[in-house]
Order: sequence, then structure tokens, then C-alpha cells
Amino acid sequence: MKPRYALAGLLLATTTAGAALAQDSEVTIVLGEELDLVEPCMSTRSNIGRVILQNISETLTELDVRGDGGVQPRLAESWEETEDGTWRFHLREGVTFSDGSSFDAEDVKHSFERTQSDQNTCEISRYYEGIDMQFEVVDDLTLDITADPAQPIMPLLMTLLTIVPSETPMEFVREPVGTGPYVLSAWNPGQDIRLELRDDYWGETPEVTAATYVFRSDEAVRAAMVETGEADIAPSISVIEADDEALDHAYPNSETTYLRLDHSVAPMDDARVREALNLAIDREAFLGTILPEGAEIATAIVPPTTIGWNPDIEPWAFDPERATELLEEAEADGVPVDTQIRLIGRTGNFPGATEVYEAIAAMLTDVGFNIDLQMVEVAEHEQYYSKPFVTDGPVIVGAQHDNSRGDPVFSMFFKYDSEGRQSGISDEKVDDLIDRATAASGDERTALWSELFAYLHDEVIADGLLFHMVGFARVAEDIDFTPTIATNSQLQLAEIGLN
Amino acid sequence: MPDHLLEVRNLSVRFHTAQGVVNAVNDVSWHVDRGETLAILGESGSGKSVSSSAIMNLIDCPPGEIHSGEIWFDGKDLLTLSEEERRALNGKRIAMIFQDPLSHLNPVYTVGWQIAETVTAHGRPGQMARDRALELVRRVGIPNPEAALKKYPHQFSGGQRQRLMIAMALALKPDILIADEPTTALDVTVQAEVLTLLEELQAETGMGLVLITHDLGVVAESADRVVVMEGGKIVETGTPHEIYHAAKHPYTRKLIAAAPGQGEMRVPDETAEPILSCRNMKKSYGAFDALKGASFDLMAAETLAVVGESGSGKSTLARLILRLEEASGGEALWKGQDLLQMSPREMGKVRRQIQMVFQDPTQSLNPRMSVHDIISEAWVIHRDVLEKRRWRDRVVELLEQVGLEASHAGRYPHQFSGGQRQRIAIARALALEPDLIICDEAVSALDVSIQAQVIELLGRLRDELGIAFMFIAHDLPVVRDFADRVLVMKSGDIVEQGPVRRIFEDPREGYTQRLLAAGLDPDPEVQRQRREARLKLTA
Amino acid sequence: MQRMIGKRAISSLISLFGLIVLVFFLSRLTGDPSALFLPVDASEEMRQNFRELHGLNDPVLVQFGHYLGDLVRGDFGDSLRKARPALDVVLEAFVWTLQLAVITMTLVTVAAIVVGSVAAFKVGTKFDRVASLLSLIGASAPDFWIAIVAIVLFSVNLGWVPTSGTGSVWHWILPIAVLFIRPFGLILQVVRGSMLTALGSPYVKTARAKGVKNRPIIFVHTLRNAMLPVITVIGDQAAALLNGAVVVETIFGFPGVGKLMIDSILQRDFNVILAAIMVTALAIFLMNLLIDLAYALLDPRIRT
Amino acid sequence: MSATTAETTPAKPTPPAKRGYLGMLWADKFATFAAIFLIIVVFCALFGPLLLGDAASGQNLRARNAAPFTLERGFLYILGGDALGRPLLPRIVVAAQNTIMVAAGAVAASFLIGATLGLIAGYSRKILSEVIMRLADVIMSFPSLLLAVIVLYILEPSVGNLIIVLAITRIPIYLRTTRAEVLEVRERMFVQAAQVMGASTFRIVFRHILPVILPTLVTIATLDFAFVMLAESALSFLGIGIQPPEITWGLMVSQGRQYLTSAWWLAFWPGLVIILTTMSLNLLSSWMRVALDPTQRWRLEIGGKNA
Repeated sequence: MKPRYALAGLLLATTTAGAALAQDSEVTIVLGEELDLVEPCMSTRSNIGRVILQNISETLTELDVRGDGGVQPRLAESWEETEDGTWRFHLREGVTFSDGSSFDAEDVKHSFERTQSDQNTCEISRYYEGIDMQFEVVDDLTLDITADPAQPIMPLLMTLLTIVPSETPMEFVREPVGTGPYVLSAWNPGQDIRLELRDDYWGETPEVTAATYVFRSDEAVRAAMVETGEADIAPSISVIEADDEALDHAYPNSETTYLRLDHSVAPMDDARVREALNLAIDREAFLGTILPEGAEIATAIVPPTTIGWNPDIEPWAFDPERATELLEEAEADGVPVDTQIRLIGRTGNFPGATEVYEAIAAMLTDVGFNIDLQMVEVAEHEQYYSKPFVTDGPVIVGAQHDNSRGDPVFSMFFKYDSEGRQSGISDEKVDDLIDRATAASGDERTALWSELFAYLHDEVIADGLLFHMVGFARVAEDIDFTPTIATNSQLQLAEIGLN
Repeated sequence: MPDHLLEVRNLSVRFHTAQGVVNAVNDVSWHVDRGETLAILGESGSGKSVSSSAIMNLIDCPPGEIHSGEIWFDGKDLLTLSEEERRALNGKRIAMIFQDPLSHLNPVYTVGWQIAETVTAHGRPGQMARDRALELVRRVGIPNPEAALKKYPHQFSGGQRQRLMIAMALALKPDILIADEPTTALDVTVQAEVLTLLEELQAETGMGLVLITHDLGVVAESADRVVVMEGGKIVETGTPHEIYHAAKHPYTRKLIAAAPGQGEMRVPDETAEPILSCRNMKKSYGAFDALKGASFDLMAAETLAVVGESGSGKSTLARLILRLEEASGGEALWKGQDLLQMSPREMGKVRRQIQMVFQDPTQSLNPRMSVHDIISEAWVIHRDVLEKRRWRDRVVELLEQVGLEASHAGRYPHQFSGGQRQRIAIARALALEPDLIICDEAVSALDVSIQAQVIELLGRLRDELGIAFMFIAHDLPVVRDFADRVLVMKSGDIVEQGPVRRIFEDPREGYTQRLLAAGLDPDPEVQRQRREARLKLTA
Repeated sequence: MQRMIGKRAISSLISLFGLIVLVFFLSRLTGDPSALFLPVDASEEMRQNFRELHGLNDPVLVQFGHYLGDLVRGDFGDSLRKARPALDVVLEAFVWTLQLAVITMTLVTVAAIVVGSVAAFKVGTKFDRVASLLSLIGASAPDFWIAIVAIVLFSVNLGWVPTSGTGSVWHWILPIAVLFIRPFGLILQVVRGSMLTALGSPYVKTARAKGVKNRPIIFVHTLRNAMLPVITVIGDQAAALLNGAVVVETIFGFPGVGKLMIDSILQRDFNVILAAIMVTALAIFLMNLLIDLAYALLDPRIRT
Repeated sequence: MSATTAETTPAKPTPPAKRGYLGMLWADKFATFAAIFLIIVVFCALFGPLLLGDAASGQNLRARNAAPFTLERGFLYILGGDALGRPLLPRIVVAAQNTIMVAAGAVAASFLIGATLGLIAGYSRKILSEVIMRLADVIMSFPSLLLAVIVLYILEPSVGNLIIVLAITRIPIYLRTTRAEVLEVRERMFVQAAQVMGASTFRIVFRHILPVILPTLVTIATLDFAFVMLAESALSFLGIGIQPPEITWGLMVSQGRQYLTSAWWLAFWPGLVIILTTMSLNLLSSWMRVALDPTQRWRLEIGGKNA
């Protein structure tokens, strides 16, 4: 607690923040977005995952986001691919749920079936879409999972499946029960959520004994709260607020911003026009100005930490002259270059979104595009982003995509396959590559993804890739926590140290 | 050291107003002692109430400014005292009551509270205040006092409110009571009662009474000495008798001459045809019957006076004829057609022929319209009366006809005096060359001399243009000189009607007699006899 | 009185019904909740399933029929996002809003009346001019602007009060202070104007003639008469607060109905929107009744 | 003793507006300044985009959040630069057009519709006025934000549609005030006098009643001006309503909001302009109250020392 805060200290003693300050083994975490649900099977939604993933509900496996250890054991101690398409998981022994019941293969089976139920709208299920999975209980601690088509990345898929006891009803629950180190001890909608350490956790006991989550949608306030000691961690504050070396940590947040182009509508159907668009944008100019220094210019829709990310792809240079030439060529060939193109941005999509799109609009206009910028709210943005696309005139949709799961499979189908809901292209080779990569494993998989990225970026010129974004976390001095690429979607209290 | 209880010496007060600096009173001196009644007689604008406002420290400075003079009370010059010292005197040693008690009583507090406040405001305990309030309310003759204390001003009649005002003023037995037009706008009978009450109370407490009035009758009734004021100066002083019978100053004479009820009475033309004949007209608001079936005829070019006290239904009658309100029954035949049954269109045509002059010209003229607009509006509404280019000249004609100047056309109502405003209202009524003008208390808000002029004007118009008048008034003398026939109303009924002379010289109904008796005569002697007569009637 | 209340109740029921109809149908014109609830790359099956679960596949009229049916049974439906009864969600939030509104309006009323009355009594003086000026600035300054500056100043730099949130008494100071400004400005203006008129009325003269001191003349004789127009404005302002103070709630993380409303609208959480509207509308109706009672209390002429 | 003022017959009354409205304006110094400021604003609204349109939209990331009060970047940057290095001064000037269009449009529309409905409700038979009042209730309790979302979702966000939204939400204010005033004024004597003369309802309402209640409405309108500007900013802040590249003062404030801690001037200047505009309107309207009222006008005509 800062001394100048003493005056209010007395009164704060009663507040949650005060409590956090009083006992140092408790932390207060201020988040930007409130939780509507505390439902394990929704934990792939970042604002929910951030609170419950691996804190309340655990998964069989987890992805090592700090090192490059790949997929690590969690509730499963080991696994192997017994025959093609079938994986055997050996579960950890002596694990109990927070309700006292012990953890076994049945729970895993139930957890999966629950996500598939039509009596709820579990979000996890989308990752198993189009895959037919059979869970077969061999014995209490052994489980066979058969997938058709075969899933070479089954272990990775299991990092997403949160495990609930087999008694859990299909409907959404309000008191989640899990095997994690913490239990939900209080939930005051609109105000705070409190997790407390449980004494019978199977793993090693974390330092943090309790965590209180509070919600402030205003960036400035979140930053201020850590500064005043009302909160210990603000996992995401805007770069504008991140002005304190001592407190603020930049981290790649696994978000990638890009301009989605619909190739079916002129003039975007012409490769030269798409190239011109890419050449027209001075990406360097954004770094350290509107966007933080740490942001990287993107050559793929997934962050560099993802397998198959292709280091050889050259980012588009900034070359307005060339861009103008290309447009003129295209025009000469009768491409309706001067048609007005709507550039759709989403307000508050990321810090400085509006400025970014305003700047891009200006740059495009400079080289001769006829751009009409429209900033819209989330619902309207969705109308433009997903199929069926609006057809009246060409549209460029500025969007942000999050993939912290380490494998492109979670992105590529949706964004680039002819069937993909947000895909603006329809290209056999792309479809084929996606299919093969999805089915492949090991180096072959990596190679195929790399090929796909290069092909999309250089040949198809599928879209206008912009940046891999960085987020900023503000962490109080007496807290030892370094954010990772996954911090957006999960925040393990066990990884928080106190000094 | 002055030898009077209250003495005003060479007082001059100025006001900064719209029209620059006005000398409200100029070098005024007068005095009053215990037990005596001084009347300050004057018309509006004569500054008759300024000096008393100065005594009560009610003049806001600015815009007011006490330019010179002294006000001696009980050996002290009030003008040298501090605000606080003067506040301490107000209500305790010197009290004041006002005209129009309704607006001078606080509408949101019980009268009991307001009377008691006079006592508590001067540091007396609440209980004492309440007892005193009850005692006073009983004394000024309010029926069942206990209940009355808990009532609000709007729940009393005008006369009762004035009594309550008096009670409030006398709460601390002041040495001086200043009464500013205490009986104006009260019915004649009530007026008499209030004045009597004041005299009684004066006799009991021996206080000095300063009676500010515009009414010679009031002076004759109750003053020991009179101070006549005009244009902020005192023009004459003396006993009522001296003033009435041996007035030296021309203004005083003019005032006396203007007093109504002295002229020759008119004889109605029996051959005239009725233009308006009402039969059994009724109006009731829920359970209350405002008009219980009035039947009468109004002949062309004659003046029918409708007299009666407030609540007698005389105004209702007018409003029904003009369709400002819908009658509950009966008929009003205007040249054969029933006004009450007419469609709005037909009525619109007839409106040309029947016009009205309201009691309060200040309110009946739109403050945001110039005189020209006010008068010419008639022709805007009834296009066919006059083509546009002649409007300007016609307005001037009308203005001159009612005794105003052409230059007035460009001005706004607030720039005129009450009398002038009423003339504008009349000019507006004339603009449509109507056959009948209904005057609802058209002169009762005006000064005596102005009253006389307006009456005279109306008379002239009647004779020149042959316009018929329905003349609603509450005081009889005015009617006496002007009406052909009189119609006496009481609580919704016509109690008596007939030629003016018959009504005045040989009233048949007791009510009519009481009305006549209650009227105050400017001549002290006559008034003394009246008074005896009155007391006999009431006894 | 009872008849008055009865008539009011009926008329506002009519308005309320009209409101529900309007909101129900119009809000359904603003897009498909499933698109917002489910991730952008969710499959068509998931969407269908979602719509089935929440009966969004029926024709709108049918949906409305169901809704009214449930409503009659006191069931306001569930929140699409929170998977719990919409009414609970709304009431939780409304309690906060109500407290905030009541406290703020009480302070505003007292302050505005005192300052306004004195300003009117000292019309034209420095005090009067300054009061009017400040109130005017307050009434026209962007509130989120004030809010942030207040936090930076009083919480971060001076550390007097917590930045945001709920819990102790001290958490209320900033939100209330920020909410205070605009209504204070408006009501002060009205009080001043109304008092100016009232101070000119004859009964004030009477009081002075009775030797009543200045303070009682202002606060006893004049004020009560001047209150009627003021009360109307107070009512309007209070109503505005009961509808929730979006900006303040958003910035100070105050779980009020305003923020709830915004979120539900942006997320197309129809049941919550409707429930919130009905709750606030009811509250406002009750408050208007109070206002009428206050009229009658203040002015005996209205009673009879 | 106001009585004296009323009763004294003027010796030689000053003919109305003898010194003309300009003279009366000059008599009230505050109003004069207000008027001048507003004239400037209107000028900007009319010609701003023509004169400074390019300067206002010219981006220059090197001049990002440039601090105010230095001339090193030239006069246009005197108030500093915004997040994209666009000079604030010209932006404010250019934004005046949209801002005034939205505010004036919305206020005018709601004023006209509200007042008209109010007059009808106040002067017509029971049923009709009941219907109108219920309508007002509905609008009042209809969350303005929802309305905005609906309108701007179905139609697209544009100045015109924004005006519609804001106008609708403000109608009840004028409606209710007007009705209340009408109910009072219609009982005045001069209204009855007009009836007696056979004046049509239309004439009574517009010639006799409206002028009396107009000042009150005008005062409300001026205060509403600020309200609308701020409401508009709140809408853009929530992602609905006017969006870049269009600019309004409100939008500038809400965009500058996130920089309040690092670059205060982004939100401060537009905020200041909003405040100044409102205050000018308010001062001017209180002046107008006096100038339009024949019974008050003299205050200004005798040199404003009482004004």
C-alpha cells in the first residue's frame, strides 16, 4: 500500500481491494469485461476462461505457453496414439473434484458429451465440429478416444476440454465444480467474483490463497486501480495508459488484426487491386505511434508462436507509387477501381482501433482507392464479417482474430476455406492444403501450414494482414507475474508469485 | 421633539422607472395621534400610499429612493433607525393592512398560523400566539373560529379575508394601524361592515388609524381628518365636512363633482323593441346553481344595468350570452335566433354584433400586442368589415372617439394608465360596430374621476351610435346616472327589475333596500343619516 | 386522491403496454442474438440450436404471445447471456441505481434550493452571478470528462477516495459527486427564477409589514410558494437518474441498471431490456405519484 | 412599490425598440459577447469545411498528440494535434458544421413537433390530449440508446438519422412544458377577449397563446442544445451515432477521452467549445426574454443598468 494512500486506507480496509492489500497472499485482478457465466464448457470464451480455466476447471492436457514444451500433461499423465485415429489417455490418480467426488474416465466422457448436448450452447463444441469422437472408458484411469477423421492433434484438442464431474447436468451451472486448485466462493454479479484455494488440490499448492476479480470497462480506471493499490493485476490496459516502466509489462496477446477482402466482388476480385491495397499501407508508421512498439507486422493470421508459421514470408513493403500503378493497370483492363469501397471497422475492437482505421482509410485514398470508412458496433460488424456477406458493393472488413492455441487448425478453416464462415476466398488449392494439413501430423503438418501461409500471402493475396498485437498488463510491485501470449484467454493464479 | 405619535415631515420619495425618475411623493407632511382617524384621499398615482410604505420600510431601494424628509414615531426618526430596529416596530407598534387580501395572505399557510406569526415574529411564545389568534378571529367575527384557524385563505370570502387581515394586524395591539384601500373591491354591504369593525376596534384599543382611500364615501363614513393628495403633493387638508362643503383646491372640487350618483336619472323608452330576450337561463356547476333561471328583455339602444354582489351570478349571465360558457338551460333570443343553440359558424357572425368590455383592462389586453394590433385584430378576424388600407385611419378615429391620441396606436398596453387601457378596450369593442356591448364591471377598477369620464364616454357612444349596453356593476351609484333599467340579482336569482328611478326611489325588495343603504355617500351629513338607516336595517 | 391515483395507474398501464409492444418488436429488428452470443466461427447447427433453446425461431407474433403469457404469470423470461431470470438480473442492478438516485437527488435538491433561494434574494450580486455561471458550466460539461479527471485528481494523485467500485461509503463519493453536477445546475436555475417571482408577491410585503425576519421570509413564506415548478423539474431529473446513469456506472464500475441496459442492448439480450424498462417505468410511475402528493402537500389549493 | 410604476401615466413614453435591437443588445454586455461568439460559430459551421477541410483531415503521425501553445508547427497547431497528428484548431472549426447541424436540427425538430403537439394537447378536447400525453410517456420511458441502436441499425449512421433519433427523444420535454403553459394561459382574460371577438382557435393559439409561452420554450431549447451535443458525444462513445471520418465536437471529446491522462488537450478544447456555445446561447436567450417582452424592454432601452 502506497503511503499517500494511508488517508483512505482506513476506509478501504472494508473494501475488497483493502482486503487484498491487508493479507498479502490474496490478489485482486481487475478485468475489462464482466462474466455473464461461470460455466466450464464456455471457458474457451476469453473473459470466462481467464477466470476459471486451470483455476477451477482443469483439462487433460495443457499447452506450454511459457516455454516451447508443446502439449504438457495436466489431468492426463500420458497418452499415445494406439491405432490410427484412436488415442489412449492415462489419467492422473488421486484427483478429486471440489465437491469431494473423485476424478475418473467417466467424468471425461461426460464432460465431452455435455459439450455436445443440445440442451445448452457450450462453446467448446465448436472446436470438435465435423469430427466424430467416441469416448471409450477402458478403466477408471484409462480412456480411449477415437476420432473420425483422425485427429493427429488430439492431445492439443484436449487442452480445450474442461472436465466436470459426471453428475453435472446438461444445463449451464452457476456453481462450477472442477479439479482445479481454486473454488468459486463468491459471485456478486456486476461487482466481483472471488476464488479461494482448496486444501485438497492434487498438485502443489499455489502461493495465492484467494483471488478477487473486479470489472472496470474503462482502461484508465483499470490502470489507476493498480497504481492506487486497489488492484494487484490489470491483465489488459491500453498502451496509452502503459506509461510506467516499473509496473507495466508488454506481451503478445495472440490477436492478429487484418483486413478481410471478399474476392467475389469487383474490384477486389482482381489480384492487382489486392496487391495495391497491401502496398498502400505504411505498416511501419503505426508502430510506436498509434500502436505500441512491440506489435509485429503480420504475414499470417496466426501469431509466430504457432506451428507452421513461415519466417520466409516477406511483409508487404510500403510502395504507394507501385500501388497507384497497379490500380491504373487494373483500371486500364476495365476493372472498376473507382467504385466506392466500404471499410468496416468495429469501435473499441482494440485500443486505438478508430485511429488505425482512419489512418488506413487515408493511406488507401492516397493511392487512389475510393474508400468510405464506417465504424460500427459489434452486432453490425458481425453482419459484415460473417457469411452471408453483404453484396451491395465491395466491402473491406477490418477484424481481429485470436489464436493462442498453438496450431493454425483453429483458424484456417473458418478464415480461408471456401466453406469458412469468414472466408472471403474460394480456392481449391487452399481448401486442399487445409484438409491435408489438418490430417497430417509432425513435420509434415508444419510444412503444409507453412506452404499455405506463403501461398495465401504471396499468390492469392487473400487479405490485408496488418499486425500481431501486443497487450499491456499492469502488475503491482509486490506481485510476481509475467503475462504470456495466453493471458488473454487464461490466467493461472498458480503462476502468480508474491514477493 | 414632535408632539404627535406619528408624524411625516417634508417627505420626498423618488422611483426609477421605465419612464425615468418619478417623484412619487414630494415634500409631504402629515401626522396622526392615538384614537384619531386620518384619511389620505387620492387617486391611483397620487402617491397616497407611498408615505405609509416609507413608514413600514416597504420601499425597495433601488428602484425607490427616499430623497428627503423625516418620519417621527414615538420620539424617534424612523429613517435614522437600523433595519433591525425598524423590523421590531413593524407589526408591533405600527401595523398595516392592504387592499386585495387574497394576494396579501400567504396562500399556502393556515390563517391561524399567519396570525400567530405576527406574535411569534416578535419573540412571544407559540402558545400565547395561538390563544391570541383564536381570540382575534373570534373578535373580528369569523363564524366558528376554532375551525377557521385551520383553514387556508382561499377558503374564505373576500370580506372574511379582510377581517382576518385586520386580526393579523391587530395581534399585538399596535399604536398605529395603516389601512391601504381596505374596502376597495369588496361588496358595498361588506365594505360597510369592515369599516364599522375598524371603528369598533379603534374605540377598543385607542389606536391611531391611517385610512388610505380613493373613495369620498369612505372618508365621509369614518375619517376625522382628511389629507387630499394629487401627483405626489398634498393639495388640501381638513375635516371631511370642510373638504366636502368648502373645498378650496380645484382638484378636490373636481373629485367631489366626479362622485357618482348625483346626476339626473334616465327614463327608459317604452316603445323600443327588444333585441335580446332571455328566458329562464340556467347554469349550474355540479351541485351549485350559479344561475337559477334568469328571464329579462334588453331593448335596442337602451342600457340595462345588472347589479348584485359577488356570487350573485351576474357575470355568469354575461358569459352565457357570449357563449364563453355553455348554459345548462333556457334560451337567449338575439333578434329572434337563440344564441345558446347556435353553431360555432353562426355564432362567429353574431359575435360581430355583441362585444364585451372586461373588468380588468390590464389583463384583457394582450401585453405583447400594440394598440393598433389590438384594435385592428377585429378586422383581421371579420375580413368583410373593413378593407386593409383603411385600418390605420379607422384605428385613429376610434382612438380619438374614446379620447386617446393617434400617436398611441404604436404603443403597448403597459404604457397606459388603467383608465386609458379601459378606453382601448372600449375602442376594440367599437371596432366591429356592435349593436350590444356587455360591460362586466367595466369601471369598478377605475378611479372616481376616470370612472366618471368612462361612463360619460359610454353614454355618448350610446346616444351617437345607438348601441345598447348591458352594464354589470356591484356599486349602485355608478348605475344610477347611466342605466335606463336596473336588474338586481342575488345568489343566482333576479330579485327585482324595473326602471332606474323606481329601483332607486322605491325599492321593493329588502335586499335592494339593504344594497342602497349600504352604499356610502360622499356627503358626511347624508352619510350619517344613511348609517343610522343601515344600522336600523341590520338590527 | 384515490381516484386520481387510480386514473394515473390505468393511464400509465396503457403507456407501459404500448412501450412493451414497441420495444419487443423494434428490438427484434436489430439483429440476431445468436450471432453475438456464439463465437464468430460457430457452426450453423450451433446457431440453430441456440435459437431453438430460446424460441427465437418462432414467428415474432408467436414469440410475443408466449412472452405476454409468461408475463401474466409474473415470468419475465431468462437472460440470453446470463442464463438466469431476467427480472433477478434487473432487480439486482436496480437496487444500486435506486440508492444512487435517491442519495444524489436528495443532496441536489437541498443544495440547489438553498443556493438558488439565496441567489434570488441577492439577485444581481456577485454571489448570484457566480452561482448562475458555475451551474451553467456544470450543466454543459461532458460528464465522463469530469469523471476521469476526478479519478485522476482525487484518487490517483491525492489518494483521498477509491477510484471506483462498491463496498465502503467512500466508494460512493465520486459517482455521486459527478452525478450531482448537471441536475444541480438545472434545478438551481429553476429555483432562482421561481423564487424571483415569488419574492415579488404581495404576501411577502405583508410579512415584512408584520416584522418577520429575512430568513423566514425566504425559507418559510416564499420558498414553499416557489416550490411547485421546482418539484416538476426535480421529478424529471430524478426520472432520468432512475433510468440509470450510463457513463458514471460504466466508468466507476457501478453495477447499476443503466450499464445493464446498455450491455443488454448491445448484446440484444431482449428479455433483460424489457424487464429493465418495465422496472424503471414502474419506479418512475411511483415517483410521479409522490410528486403529485408533494404538490397537494405544498399547496392547499390543489387539495380542495 | 411596483404599484407606482404600473400606475403612473408616462409623461412621454418611449416608443418600443426606439434604439433598435442592436442597441438593446449592446445594453447587455454579456449578451453582446455571446452573440459575437455564436456568430463566429455559425460562420465556422457554414464555411469551416470549405476553408480548412483539408488541413483538418491531413494526417501526420509525427505530429501525433502534439502539445498546444507552440507555433513551431505553424498556427494551425496552436491548440495541439490529435492522435493522428491532425491539428485540433481546424478540426474544431470544421466539426462545427456537423455539430451545429445535429444540435440545431434535433432541437429545432423536437421544438416544433413537441410544441405543436403540446398546443394541441393543451387546447383540444380530453381524449386527444390524453392520447398525446400517453405518447409522450411512451417516448419518455423508451431508452434513447435503444432507439438510437434501432434507427441507426435499420437506417445507417448519418447526420440526418442522428437528428431523427435525438429529436424524438427530446420531444416530450417541449410537449409537456407547452401543454402545462397553455392550460394556464388559455384562462387569461385577453384570450377570452379574443374569443368574444370571434377569433378562430387557430388564431387564439398562435397569435395569443404561443407568443406568451415562447420565451419559456426558447430557454429550454438553449439548455437542450448542450444536452443534445453531449448526448451525441455519448452515442459516438458507445459506438453508435456519428463515427469517423465524420467529426463533431462531441465525437472529438469522446475520442480524446482515452488520452485525458496523457494528452488532455484532445478532449479539453472541444469540451470547452461545447460549454462556451451553451453558455452563449443561454445568455442570449435570457437577453431575448427581456427584449421580446414589451413590458420588460425598457430595462434594455434605458441603458441596461437594471438589466
